[in-house]
Amino acid sequence: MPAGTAAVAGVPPLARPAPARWRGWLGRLAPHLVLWPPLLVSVLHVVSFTAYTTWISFTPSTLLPEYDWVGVQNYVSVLNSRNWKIAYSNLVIYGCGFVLLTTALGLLLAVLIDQRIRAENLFRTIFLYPMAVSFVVTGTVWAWLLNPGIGIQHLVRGFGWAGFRFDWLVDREMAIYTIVIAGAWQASGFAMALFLAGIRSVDADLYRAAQIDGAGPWRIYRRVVLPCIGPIFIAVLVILLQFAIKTFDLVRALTGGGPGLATQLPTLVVYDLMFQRGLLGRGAAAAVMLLLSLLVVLLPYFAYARWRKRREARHG
Amino acid sequence: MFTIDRRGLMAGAASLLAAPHLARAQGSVKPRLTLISQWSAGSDGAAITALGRVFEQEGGVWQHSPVPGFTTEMMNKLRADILAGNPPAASQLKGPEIAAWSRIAPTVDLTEEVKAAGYEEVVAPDLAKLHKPQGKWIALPLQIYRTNTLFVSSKAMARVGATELPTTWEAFNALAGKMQAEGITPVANGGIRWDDGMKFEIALAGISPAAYRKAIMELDDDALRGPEVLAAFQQLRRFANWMDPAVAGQHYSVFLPRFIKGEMGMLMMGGWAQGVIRHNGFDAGDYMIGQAPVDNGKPAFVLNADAFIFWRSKEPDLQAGQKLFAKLVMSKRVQEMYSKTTGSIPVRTDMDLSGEGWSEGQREAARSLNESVKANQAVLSLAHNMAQSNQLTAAMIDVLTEYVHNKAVTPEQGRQRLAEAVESAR
Amino acid sequence: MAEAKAAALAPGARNPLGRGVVYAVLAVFAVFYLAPLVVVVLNSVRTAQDIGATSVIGWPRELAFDNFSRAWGSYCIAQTCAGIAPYMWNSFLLVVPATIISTLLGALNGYSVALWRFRGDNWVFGLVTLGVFLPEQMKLIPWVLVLRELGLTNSISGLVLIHVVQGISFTTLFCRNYYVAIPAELLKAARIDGAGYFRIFWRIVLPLSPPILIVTVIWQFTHIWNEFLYGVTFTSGPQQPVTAALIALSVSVSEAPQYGVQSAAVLLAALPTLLVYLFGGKYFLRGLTAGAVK
Amino acid sequence: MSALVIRGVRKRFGAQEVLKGIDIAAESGEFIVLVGPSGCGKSTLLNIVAGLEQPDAGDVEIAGRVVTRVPPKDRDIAMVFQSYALYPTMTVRQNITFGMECRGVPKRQQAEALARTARLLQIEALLERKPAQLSGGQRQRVAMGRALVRDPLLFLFDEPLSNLDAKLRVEMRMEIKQLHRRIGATMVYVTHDQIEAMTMATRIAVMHQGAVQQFADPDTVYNRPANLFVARFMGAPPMNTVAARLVGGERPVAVIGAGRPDEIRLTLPAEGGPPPGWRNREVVLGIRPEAIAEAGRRFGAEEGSFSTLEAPVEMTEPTGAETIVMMRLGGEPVLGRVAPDVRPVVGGAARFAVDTRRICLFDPATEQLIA
Repeated sequence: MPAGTAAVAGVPPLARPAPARWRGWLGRLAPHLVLWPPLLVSVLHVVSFTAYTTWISFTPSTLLPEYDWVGVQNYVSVLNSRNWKIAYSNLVIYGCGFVLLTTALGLLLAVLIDQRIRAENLFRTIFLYPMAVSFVVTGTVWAWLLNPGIGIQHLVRGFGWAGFRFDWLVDREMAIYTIVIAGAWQASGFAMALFLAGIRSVDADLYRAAQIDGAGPWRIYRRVVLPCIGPIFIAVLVILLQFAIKTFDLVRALTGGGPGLATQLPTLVVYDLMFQRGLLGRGAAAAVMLLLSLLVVLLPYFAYARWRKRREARHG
Repeated sequence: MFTIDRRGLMAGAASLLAAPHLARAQGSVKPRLTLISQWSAGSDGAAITALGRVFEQEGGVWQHSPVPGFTTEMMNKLRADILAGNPPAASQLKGPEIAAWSRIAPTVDLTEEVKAAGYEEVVAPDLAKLHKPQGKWIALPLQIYRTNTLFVSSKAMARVGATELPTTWEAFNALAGKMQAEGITPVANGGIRWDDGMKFEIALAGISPAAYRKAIMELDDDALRGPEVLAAFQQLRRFANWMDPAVAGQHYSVFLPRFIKGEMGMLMMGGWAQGVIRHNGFDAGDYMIGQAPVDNGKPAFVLNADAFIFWRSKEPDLQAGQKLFAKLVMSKRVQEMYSKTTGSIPVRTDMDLSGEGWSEGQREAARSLNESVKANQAVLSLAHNMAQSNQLTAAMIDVLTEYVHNKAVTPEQGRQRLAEAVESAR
Repeated sequence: MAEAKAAALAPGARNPLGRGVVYAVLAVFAVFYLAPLVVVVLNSVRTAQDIGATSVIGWPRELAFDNFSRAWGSYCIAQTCAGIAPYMWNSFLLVVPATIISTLLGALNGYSVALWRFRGDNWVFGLVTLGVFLPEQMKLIPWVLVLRELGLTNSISGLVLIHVVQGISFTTLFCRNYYVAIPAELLKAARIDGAGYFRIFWRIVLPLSPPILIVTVIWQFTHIWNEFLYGVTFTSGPQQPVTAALIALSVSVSEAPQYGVQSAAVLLAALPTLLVYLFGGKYFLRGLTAGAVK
Repeated sequence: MSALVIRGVRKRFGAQEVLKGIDIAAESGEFIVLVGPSGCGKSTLLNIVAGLEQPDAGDVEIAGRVVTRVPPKDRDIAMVFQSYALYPTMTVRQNITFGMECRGVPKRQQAEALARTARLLQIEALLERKPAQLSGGQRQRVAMGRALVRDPLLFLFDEPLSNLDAKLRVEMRMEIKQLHRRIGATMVYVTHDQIEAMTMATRIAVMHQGAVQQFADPDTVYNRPANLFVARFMGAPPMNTVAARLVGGERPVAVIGAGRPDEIRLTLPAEGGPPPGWRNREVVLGIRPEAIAEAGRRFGAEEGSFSTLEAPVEMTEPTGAETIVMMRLGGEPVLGRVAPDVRPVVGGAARFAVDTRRICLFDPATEQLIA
């Protein structure tokens, strides 16, 4: 469709361009001088450290880095080791258990706290404080509490319930779940904070509308509020998953990977190979595989984020 | 990244250049020592502090950087310092790791000093070997612990009516059986990796020190698949069955109260446990102490020793400090002072422990060491990283700790897995 | 808005039983969350003999408050008998600059990525974000090499550098997510008013930032304060952070753990972070509500 | 000299071409309104004028200077936004003076300008408040003040009234118009509200799908819309557009619903009629509702310039000032405006007068106005 003819007729010929000024040029450059260094530093740190580790994983490095090439030998021996197999299957169990339990706890606590309770501040602080304390410390205390001989089992039996059993910590099959419990104890406060933030930012009109529709409080949460905070679920899941994958201090303080090898996790294997056994190359191979598993989690998230952005762009 | 090598070379060249000036420099500089260890608190901390004071009395400058935490953290620190081209003058390091680490950075040849002090003659030969990997002394052992020490709760003994420590595994098993019948948990333990590994080494060394030497120290495949190793796995299974199933992942000291009360019978632990028991407010009458059972009737000694490795330095004051420090570490005076503080026994086999300040346990252990050396029954501890490099040790302990906690694994399978772990880790 | 929601969702108004259940459940959870803290607090006033002779979990037979004074000022760690006080000071020297710098740079980065769009900004942001996920064990050796080249080994400044660089990933992530919620028109208005990159940041974006800055400051502060691996590896002796001193107090192979003093030290060392959460918790939540989580 | 010239501006976001070559020129002191449905590209065009976005092709010229590559702050413009974009952390005073502060205007001069503007907009009492403490109308004034205080070459408005309630919107509309008259500055105003466009503009640019459909004064846009889009977009209710066939000899006659029993024949005026080539062809008739009234209305014209017809009434909508009648002409639904006191019976038939002078003819193929 042609543009209005009147407009074309009214447009006068080109005027001369404004002279370029060096001050303007400098003014435009200055932001870049500030903008780029911190960005580049953090990008470089990620890229170069990852690349370096990948490189080391193909070398015969032991106590110190060496720079010969041995191909995929390190990967083969890591993949064949019992430790790694156990650690990896543990990561799946722990990852799922930790994320589910923490999300559920966080959500429950957030909903409870959202009931306009008294002493909200106190409860919130109680649930949040585990984030503030190092696991180097609390892991030891949890090891006592979960130990059947001195902890919860012992105490409950002391109250007279002689048949009470809670000995997961020393049970090879169940020990990994004690890590889940302690992990959830630490991180669920954070999940709670995120959920609570989400719940509180839902439009009040929605509550009114749901109320007029005759929905009770729990139905309002289930059908109206939670669907609204879908993006927060994604954020919580991603943050928790990276917590799960990076879990290290917790296991080291709580079980040290035991009983036996029952609670090994990939980060422990990486650290153990690199620094305990002095096999940098092999440890680097394990680290690279850990990162690859991270990508398995992150790529779907990025794909989702992209899809959401596209969808918003379409509707906006 | 050739800079590491280049720096190493430069440091080496610099020290060569510096050498002619050494004599003159030594006269004028104040000896200085930079040292990394993990001894930061408790009696370990007290002992190293006392050593530092002696060093200062001798005119030295003492710069000790304790790296708290696990041994791994100390190694990380050492690695970081070596990579940075700035290793300490000396650092705590033990066992075969001395040889491994000596390959990545230049060390100091202490052979002259050792010869001058006559140290080699008074050190157990297996131990000496660890500290001179290429035939030259580059590290010095400081103190020794016996890991195959048996503690028995007096109260538990009284309940079963026993008075003597068991000297063979048969007697041990019989006593344990009696305790179990009395409702006592026969074996007190923690359940951490090294604790599990230690039980195996105590069993095997008691069954046959010779087999221990061949299988664990020399990694002889036939010995690893031999009957003694199988017997040790069987004994380890018995231990596991006698432990409190509720115990895992804890430091052994957490259960000392139950041990002293007689709820737990026997504790297999290094000599250092004496200090811990004393510290918790119990006294020597609460337990009996002796060598863990050895079936052939002769003393056997599973040896764990701490040592210092000396890193080459180009600064004359550090070089002077290293010489002074070496002299002190080898001296009777320092070894006595050190062992008295920590509860260990001296490295020197020519020391008199009859004097005041030594405990009966220490005297017994020192005697045992001498006799074990003579009987060729002094062996190096696996669980405490004395027998093999960290990598091999870790691979072997993986098998042992899993075996202790997974009763579905048979002794035959345990032996098989151990041999395989050694094979693949080599 | 709060009013309206409360009206809709306060079951107690009509149903006192429901209200009681809410409090009961919260109380049960509070016990679960507080249990470890209670154990530490109890141990901190028990004597070593008390703990050693009974159990690590239990009521104090007698109150040993001197655990605190010993832990603070006289217990021997690493040859100096000055307690954890000097280490606390080290941690402050480390945490305060690292937190401030990483937060400011993160704000600047977040501002650049979110509001000052440029070609490839999504890629840059993606890579920066990836830094949040890298396990620190993996980065130990590369950091050794970097610090060596910069000549910053064994110094608190080296540690500050590490925490700043690693912290930027996190702070950028949170600030960026907060800043994308700032209306674009506000920035257009500022540009037409003649404000440039810096002035927009200082006069418009930064004054809007307190909620998110509180979130990042709290996060950075607690993470750096509690960090142990780098702290031990990259500093030595008298420069070590308080986590190193805590570890020095804890279990070693041949030592009887000093649980009483250790627990007191743990409480003292955790005090700054606990206080930060206690007083900053409200703002933390507010910051998250204000858009950090989108 | 032209105050603003937009020449051949094109912009594309990804695969979507948002502006397909825009040419507009505004004389000094003009009030140009860019109007169009959402997504037509009008806001993008305004952003390009402001320098907030770069065109892919074409130039922008302000007061004779090509500013296409000049950053916004150096274009000497001011802008009022839909959301007002007041800086939430600054007081009203700071909001208004921020632009001068950025340009380093001396404090005294700033204070004078502030006082003048505040007086003009009657916001002196609000100066120390934060935006959150202001009502919608007050925020709007402050946003205006921020623009006015600088006395720029060009004012840009981006739907500044759409967040106000109806009453306030009418008031502010008047105020802005008076303001324009008083200060005589050149203004470019973006809106999707055609009433705002009609009431305020000296010239209107109607935009649709990234192109200017018509750029003319309000009367022309209203009475002689350049194409069917403009016809249907401007006016409330909009122009009726019905298919018809042109027949007749000397005076053209438009036949609606030809061949039907209720076919309608409208005789068009001779002068200004369609070119002869259009005889016996299909066209689209554009009839403003106000050109259809109760029978007997003369539209202030001579006999013969209007026709009278009878049509079935389907619905009436009394608004108070008038009554909107929905009827059928030759089967096509058509709206008419009758006097408020006229109430045709729904379901029955009534007689209406049509001002045939105001009928526009469009080419059904190109949708462009014929002649």
